[in-house]
Amino acid sequence: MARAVMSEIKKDHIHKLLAKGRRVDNRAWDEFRPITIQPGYIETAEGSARVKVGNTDVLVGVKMTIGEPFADTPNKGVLSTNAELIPMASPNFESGPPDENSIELARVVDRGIRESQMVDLEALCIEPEKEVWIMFTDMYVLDYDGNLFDAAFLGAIAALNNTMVPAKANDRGDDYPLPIRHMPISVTAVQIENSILVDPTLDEEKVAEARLTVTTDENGDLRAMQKGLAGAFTLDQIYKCVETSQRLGNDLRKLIG
Amino acid sequence: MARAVMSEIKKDHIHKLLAKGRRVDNRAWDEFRPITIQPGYIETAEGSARVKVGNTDVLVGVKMTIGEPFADTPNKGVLSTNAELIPMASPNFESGPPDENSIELARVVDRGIRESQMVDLEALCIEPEKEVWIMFTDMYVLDYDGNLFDAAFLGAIAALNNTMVPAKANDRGDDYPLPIRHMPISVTAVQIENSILVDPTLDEEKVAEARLTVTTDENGDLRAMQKGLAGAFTLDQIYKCVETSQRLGNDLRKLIG
Amino acid sequence: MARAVMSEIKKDHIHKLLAKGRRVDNRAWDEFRPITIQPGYIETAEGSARVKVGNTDVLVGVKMTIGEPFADTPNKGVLSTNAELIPMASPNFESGPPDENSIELARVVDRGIRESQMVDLEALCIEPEKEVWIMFTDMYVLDYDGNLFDAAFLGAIAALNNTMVPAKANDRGDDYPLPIRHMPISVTAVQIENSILVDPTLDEEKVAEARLTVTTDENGDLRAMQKGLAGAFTLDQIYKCVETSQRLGNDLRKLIG
Amino acid sequence: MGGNSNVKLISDDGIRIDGRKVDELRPIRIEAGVLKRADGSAYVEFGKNKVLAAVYGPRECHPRHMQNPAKAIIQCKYNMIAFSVNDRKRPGPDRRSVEISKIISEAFEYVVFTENFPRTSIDVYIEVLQANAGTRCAGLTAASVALADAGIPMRDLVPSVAVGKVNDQVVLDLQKEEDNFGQADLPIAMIPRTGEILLMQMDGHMTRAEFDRALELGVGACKRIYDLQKDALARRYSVEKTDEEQPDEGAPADAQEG
Amino acid sequence: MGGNSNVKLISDDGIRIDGRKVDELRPIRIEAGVLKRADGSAYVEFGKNKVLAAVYGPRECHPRHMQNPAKAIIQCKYNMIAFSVNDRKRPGPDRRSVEISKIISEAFEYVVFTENFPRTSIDVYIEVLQANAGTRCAGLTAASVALADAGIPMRDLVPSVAVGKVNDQVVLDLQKEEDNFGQADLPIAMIPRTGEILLMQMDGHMTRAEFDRALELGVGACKRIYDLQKDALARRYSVEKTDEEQPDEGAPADAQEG
Amino acid sequence: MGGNSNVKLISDDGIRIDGRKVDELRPIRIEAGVLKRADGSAYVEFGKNKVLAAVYGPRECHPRHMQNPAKAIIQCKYNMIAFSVNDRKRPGPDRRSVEISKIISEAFEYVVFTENFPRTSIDVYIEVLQANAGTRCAGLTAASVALADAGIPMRDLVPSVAVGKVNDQVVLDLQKEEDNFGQADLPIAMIPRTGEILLMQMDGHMTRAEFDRALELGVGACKRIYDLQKDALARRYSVEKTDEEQPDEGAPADAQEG
Repeated sequence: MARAVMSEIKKDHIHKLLAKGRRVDNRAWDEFRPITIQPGYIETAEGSARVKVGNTDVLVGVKMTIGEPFADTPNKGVLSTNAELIPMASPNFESGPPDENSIELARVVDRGIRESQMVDLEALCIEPEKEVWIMFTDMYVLDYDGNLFDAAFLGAIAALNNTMVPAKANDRGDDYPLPIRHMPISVTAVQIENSILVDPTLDEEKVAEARLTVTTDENGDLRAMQKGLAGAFTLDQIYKCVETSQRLGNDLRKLIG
Repeated sequence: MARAVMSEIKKDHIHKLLAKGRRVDNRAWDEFRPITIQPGYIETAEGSARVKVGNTDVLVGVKMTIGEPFADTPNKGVLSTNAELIPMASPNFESGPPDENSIELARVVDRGIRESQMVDLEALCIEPEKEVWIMFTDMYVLDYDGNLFDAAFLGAIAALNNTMVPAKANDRGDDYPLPIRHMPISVTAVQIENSILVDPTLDEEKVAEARLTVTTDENGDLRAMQKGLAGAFTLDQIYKCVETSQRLGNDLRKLIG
Repeated sequence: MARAVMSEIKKDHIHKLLAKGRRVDNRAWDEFRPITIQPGYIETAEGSARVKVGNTDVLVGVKMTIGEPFADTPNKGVLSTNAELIPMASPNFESGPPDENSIELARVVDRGIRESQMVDLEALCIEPEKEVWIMFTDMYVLDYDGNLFDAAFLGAIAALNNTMVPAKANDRGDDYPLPIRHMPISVTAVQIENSILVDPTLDEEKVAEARLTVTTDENGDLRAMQKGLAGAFTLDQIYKCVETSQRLGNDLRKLIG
Repeated sequence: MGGNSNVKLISDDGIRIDGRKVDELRPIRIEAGVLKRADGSAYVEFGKNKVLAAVYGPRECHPRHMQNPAKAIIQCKYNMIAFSVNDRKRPGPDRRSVEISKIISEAFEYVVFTENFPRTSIDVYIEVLQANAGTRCAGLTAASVALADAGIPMRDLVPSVAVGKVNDQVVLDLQKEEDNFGQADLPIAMIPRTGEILLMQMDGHMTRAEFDRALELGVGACKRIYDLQKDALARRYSVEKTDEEQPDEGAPADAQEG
Repeated sequence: MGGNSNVKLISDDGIRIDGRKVDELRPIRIEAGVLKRADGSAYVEFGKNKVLAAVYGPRECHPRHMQNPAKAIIQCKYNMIAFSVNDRKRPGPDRRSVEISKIISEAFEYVVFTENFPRTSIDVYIEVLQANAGTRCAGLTAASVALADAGIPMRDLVPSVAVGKVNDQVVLDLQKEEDNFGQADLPIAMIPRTGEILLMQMDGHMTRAEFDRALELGVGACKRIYDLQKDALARRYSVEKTDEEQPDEGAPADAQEG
Repeated sequence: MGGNSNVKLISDDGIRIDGRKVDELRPIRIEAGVLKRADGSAYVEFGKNKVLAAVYGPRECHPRHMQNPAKAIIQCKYNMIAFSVNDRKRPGPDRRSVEISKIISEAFEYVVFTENFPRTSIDVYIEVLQANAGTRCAGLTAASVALADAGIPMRDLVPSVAVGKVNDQVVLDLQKEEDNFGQADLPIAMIPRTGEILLMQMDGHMTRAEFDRALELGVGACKRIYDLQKDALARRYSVEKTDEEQPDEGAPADAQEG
C-alpha cells in the first residue's frame, strides 16, 4: 500500500476547511462516521462480524481448533490474528502475502486483544501442556475508506464476543461462549496541521501527518497504543488523544452486544 | 507459459489447410500423432514411463512412502499428483514453483485418476487411521510440442500400471502391483474456426480458440472433462468431442500393458 | 552479489604492482592480513566468535537444541550451517533468503567441518534413534572486504572450539565442551594473471580469475577443497595452493585457543 | 466427490435433503454495486454460498511485460476466505484456487470486448465469504454482474451453475452434502444469447445418457440465472437513477445488453 | 508482557534485580563509525543488548517504482540475528521485525531532510547481535547515530527508550526478566529539540496516572541518551580529525547539529 | 562420504562391487541432439546415471538488470527430478543444487566465447533423471555436448569425472555405494587441450600422496570422456547430414573444434 497520491485540490480543500474547524463530511473533530455491526454474519465461523465504519467495510471471523500450547504458556489457549488487505478493497492493495501494512494492522489488533487480557486464555486450556484451543481471528478488509485500525478492532471484538467454542464437534463436551473478561476499544486519531481528527477517512489519512491509536478498557485504563505515519505528536496532543479514546470508547462499547 | 506469439504466415497456413479439411502434418482430424511408451524407464521409481506423442516427450514417475491418511478417509491411500513444466522443454517455460499451467495440468490428470477410481485406494491402507501408502505421481515435460494433457495422462496411467508397491523395503510384507481397477483415457481436441482437431500440435494449440479434454473409461462412461482456452463450444461440438474420446480411448487403451 | 564493477584504474594498479611481485597493501603473496579473534563474543549463544581478517568482519554463533537424528545416522548429532551475507556488510549484498553466494559459503564451511570429522558427532547422541543434539552454526558477515571463506571458517572453528553443550538447561546432566577431534584450517588463494595470492582483499577478488580454497588438518592431510570463479588453474598452481595451505594452516591453527 | 452412493440424499419422492426437487435451483440472490471503492461489484448468494465480486479496470497493466498491445488482459482471482469453510483455510492461493482463477479468466476473455482496451488489465476479484458447494459457479455469476456494473462492454452476461449426480440421479445445483457424497460434478457456464458453453469441467462418473441429461438441466438453469443477473443490474440502474439523478449514464444497462 | 505481577522483580527498597533504581537506565555505550564498508555506522549497548546499525545512501532507489520524485525514501530493516536470543531465531524477517522496521522507517522519514535527495533511498540496517529487551529502542538510538555518521542532514538526533510497569511500579528501561514478567511496555522515541514524540507504542495495562508518569520518565531518559549520542559523534569526529587530518570535513558534526 | 571404511567395497583382487578395477570408468553413453525444442541437447549415462542437458540461447537476457553489456551470461540450472533418487526429492532447488548450478555456470563462463554475444543469456538446463553418484560430472559432460550441439563457440569441450577414496584406495568414478561409504570425493572438470582444471571440489580425507594420485587418475579419465564427447558430436553431425542434407551447416562440428 504505497500511500496513494491525492490531488492538490482535494488536499487544499481539506486544509482550508480544517482552518475553519470543519471536516469534509461535516463531522466534528471527535465524531465517528455511522457504524453498523452485523454479528454472526458467517455460519461457517465459530464467531464473526461484519463492521462498517462509514464506507470502510471489514469482515472478521473466528475459527477454533485444538492444538498444543506454547511451551512457555502450557495452560493457556493460543491466539493467532491475521489481517488481509485484499485487492478487492482498494486499487492500492495487492495480492500476495501480508505486507507491512497488514502485518502492522494484525499485530496492533492482536496486542489490543492479547495484552488487554480480553479473552481468558486459561479457560481455553483443555489439558495443560497437551491440548488447548487455538483461536484464529482473520480480518478481511472488503472496502477501504480509512481508519482500518478501529474498524478491524471493532470487528474483532464483535466477532470474539459472538464466538462459541466448538467443544461438541470436537468431542470435548458442550459448546460454550468464549470467556470474555474485558472489552477494550480502540480509537484512532490523526494529526493534520496541528488539528486532531478522530476516525479519519481515506482522504484525511492521505493528508495526515501522524496517526495515534489508543485502546482503553471499560475502566478507562490504557491497554494498547500505536503511533503511525511519519510525523510527530506533542505531549499535549497525546494526552488529548488518550482522553478522547477514553470518552469515545465508552460510546463504542455500547455497540457491541 | 504466456501463450507464445506465432507468425501470421504460419497461422494463415494452418487456417487455409483447415478450410480444405487438412492439417499441417497431413493427419486426419481425429488422428493422433505416433505414440511411443517406455514403461519402467527409471529404476529409482516404483513405477515410471516415458511417453512420446509426436515430439511431445513426458517422463512420469511414481514414488510411494508410508504416511498418515487424511482424517476424512482413514482407510484410503493418499494420491499426490504434480506436474513440472521444466524450462528444458520449451523456451516459454520458466524455472520456479508450478505456475497456473502446470497446476491445471496436474489437477486435471489427478482428477482423471482419482475420480475415475482407477486405483483402488482402499487397498493402499495398511492400518486404518494410522498408516497408508502415499503415492506421488510426478510428471516432467521434457520436450513440448502440444497436447500435454493427453501425453501426461498416458504417462501417468502407464507409470501407475507399472508400479510395484515397495512393501518389502518398508517391512510390510511382499511387494505387489498397484491395484488398478479402471483404465481411463483422456482425449483432447481443440476448436479452430469451428473445426475440431484431436491431439493438437503446439502450432495448432497456438491458433486454437478452445480446448476440450474428455476422459472416458473402458465402458465408454465419462470420468473427467476440462474445457480450456478462451473460446466457447457449441453443444454439438461437445457431443462430438465426447464421442471421439470414447472411440479413440479404446485404441489408446491398447497401448498400455 | 553481482560481482561489482571496479574502476579500470584500480584494476591496472593491481596488475602493475603484481607484475613487480607486489600487492596493493604491501603483503607478500602468501601473507594473511592481520587477524583478530574474539571468542565468546555473544552470551546468548552456546559458542561464538567475532573474527576480523583485515577489514573483513564475521560473527559466528553456535546454538544447540535437542531433536531427532536423521534416519541414516541414528547415533549422531546433527550439524546445520548457515551463512548470512547481510546488506549491512556491503552495498552489493541484498536482503532476502540466502543466494547462491551465501549458500556456497555455508556449504563449503559445512563440509570443512563435517567431512573433516572435526566434531565428534557420535558424542552428540543422547539416545540413539530418539534424541541427539542439533548444532546450528550461523555465520553473519558484518563487514565485507574479501576472503569470506577463510574468515567465516576461522569464525566457525573458533566458535565451535568455544561451545558448551547446554545439557543442564535441558535436564540432560552437566554442561560439557563440544567434543573437538580435529582442527582443520582453510586457506584461500586467488589467481591473477598467473600469480597466486593468499587471502585476497575485495579489490583483489574483483580482479581475480580463479579462486581455490584448500582445507587441511593438523597432519597436513586434505579435508576439503573448493574451486571458484570463472577461470582455471594449472596442476602446478593447484599443488602450490595445497602446499601453501598446509604451511599457513599450521600458523593459523595457533590462533585458535 | 466421495462417490459414496450409500448415503441417501434423495428421498423416494425425489426430494433432496434441503427440500428441493432434482431439477430445482437453490434460492439465488444477486445484488449489483455493493462496494464503494471498486469500479464494479456484485454480491451473490446460491443457497448458503455468499460470494462477493469486485472489478477494477480497465487500468494500467502491471507488470508491464504482461501487457498485450492488442487487447486488455483479464486477471481473475478466485479466493476462499479463511473462515468460509469448516476447517480454517490458510490465507493465500492454493492449487485449487489457482486452477479456478485460470479457467474463469479464460471464460471472461471471450465475452469481454478486450480489444477495446489495449495494454490494460481488467482485474476481477472473487471472494467466497461462505462456501457451500458450487462456489466457482456463484463466483462466475457474481463476477459477470460486477463486470457489467463496472460498465465494461461484453458480448453477454455469463450465468453459471453446477449439475451433478447423486444417488444415481442427475441433480441440479449441488449443495455441500450432495457434493461431498455425490458421484459426479459438472460445473458449466454459458453465453445465453448463443447457447455456447464457455466453461465446463467434470469429474466423477456419468454415463453418456446421464451427461446429456445433466447438460440439458444445466443449460436450462443458466437461463433462469441469466434473468436474475439482468434483474439485479436493472435494480442497480434504477436505484442509481433515483439516487444520483443521472438518467443519461447508461453504462451498466449498455453492458448488460451488449 | 507476561502480566504476571507475582514474580518479585523490585525489592522493598525499590531496587531491581540488576541493582538499578526504578528510574535508572542500564549502562549505555555508543560508538560511531565502527564499520568500513557502510557509509555510516554505530554500535550501541543498552546493558546486555548489543546492536549494530549501518547506513547506505543516499543511493539509487531499487526497485524503481518505489522512487519518490520529491524526496528520498527511508528503508529501515531491523533484524535479530539467529543467536541473539535464547531460542535460535530462524534467519529472515518475521512479523515482529517487519512491524518494527516499518515504524522505525516512519520515524526517520520525519527527521531526515529527505527532500534534499529526491529519487534516492537511504537504507538503514539494524542488526541485534545480542538481545535483552528494549532492542528496538537501542536500534533506533544506534541508527540515528549511524545516519549522522553517514553525514545525512537531520532535524535532530533521535534517542529512544522503553518505560514499563513492573510489580505495579513504573520503571525505566526494562531488561529481559522485567519485560517477560512485567505488566506494561511503552517504547518511545523523541526529538529532543522540540520535545515531540516520534515513536510510541504501548501494550499491557496502565492507568492514566501511570501512563503520565511513564511518559515523563521516558522523556527525561531520552535527554540523557541524547547526550551520549552527541558524545559518541564528537569522539568519532575528533578521531577522524586526528587520524585523517581532515579538519574541514564537518559532515558528522553538521548532521548532529542540524 | 560416510567415511566408514569398514564396509568392504573392493575385493582383495582389487575388484569393485560392480566388477570394475579401481582405475576403470563406468560404461558411458553420450548422445547429442536428443530434444526438438531446445537449441542444443545431449543425453548422458555414466553407469546408472541418466542425465539430460538442454541449451537455449544466446537469447535475450531476463531480467534486464542481469545483462552484461560486454558478454553473454551463462545461467546453468542443475536439477534432480523427484524420482531420480530412492527417497522422493521435493521439486524445486535445494541448497545442494544451487551450489552445483553456480560452479557449473562458472566453469562454462570460462570456456564459452561469451564476448561474442553481449547482453544475452545462454541457459543450460541439466536434469538428472536417475542418479547413482557423480551426477554433477555426468551433467557437466552432457551440458558441454549440448552447448556444442547448439552451435555455441567454445574453447574446448569439458569432460568431467569424480575420483574418490574407498577402503583406503584411490578409485575412479565412484558409484552410489562407494560414494555413500567412501572416505573422500574429488570431482573435477578440465579443459583437455590445455590440461587446466576448471572445476574442483573435494571433501573427506586424503593424504597429499592420495590427492596427487587421484588428480592423475581423474585427468586421465577426463581425456577418455573427451573422446566419447567428440564421437557423440561426430555421430550427430553425420546423422544430420544424412537426414537433413545440409552439408554446409557445420555449427556442431565447429563448436566442437573451437
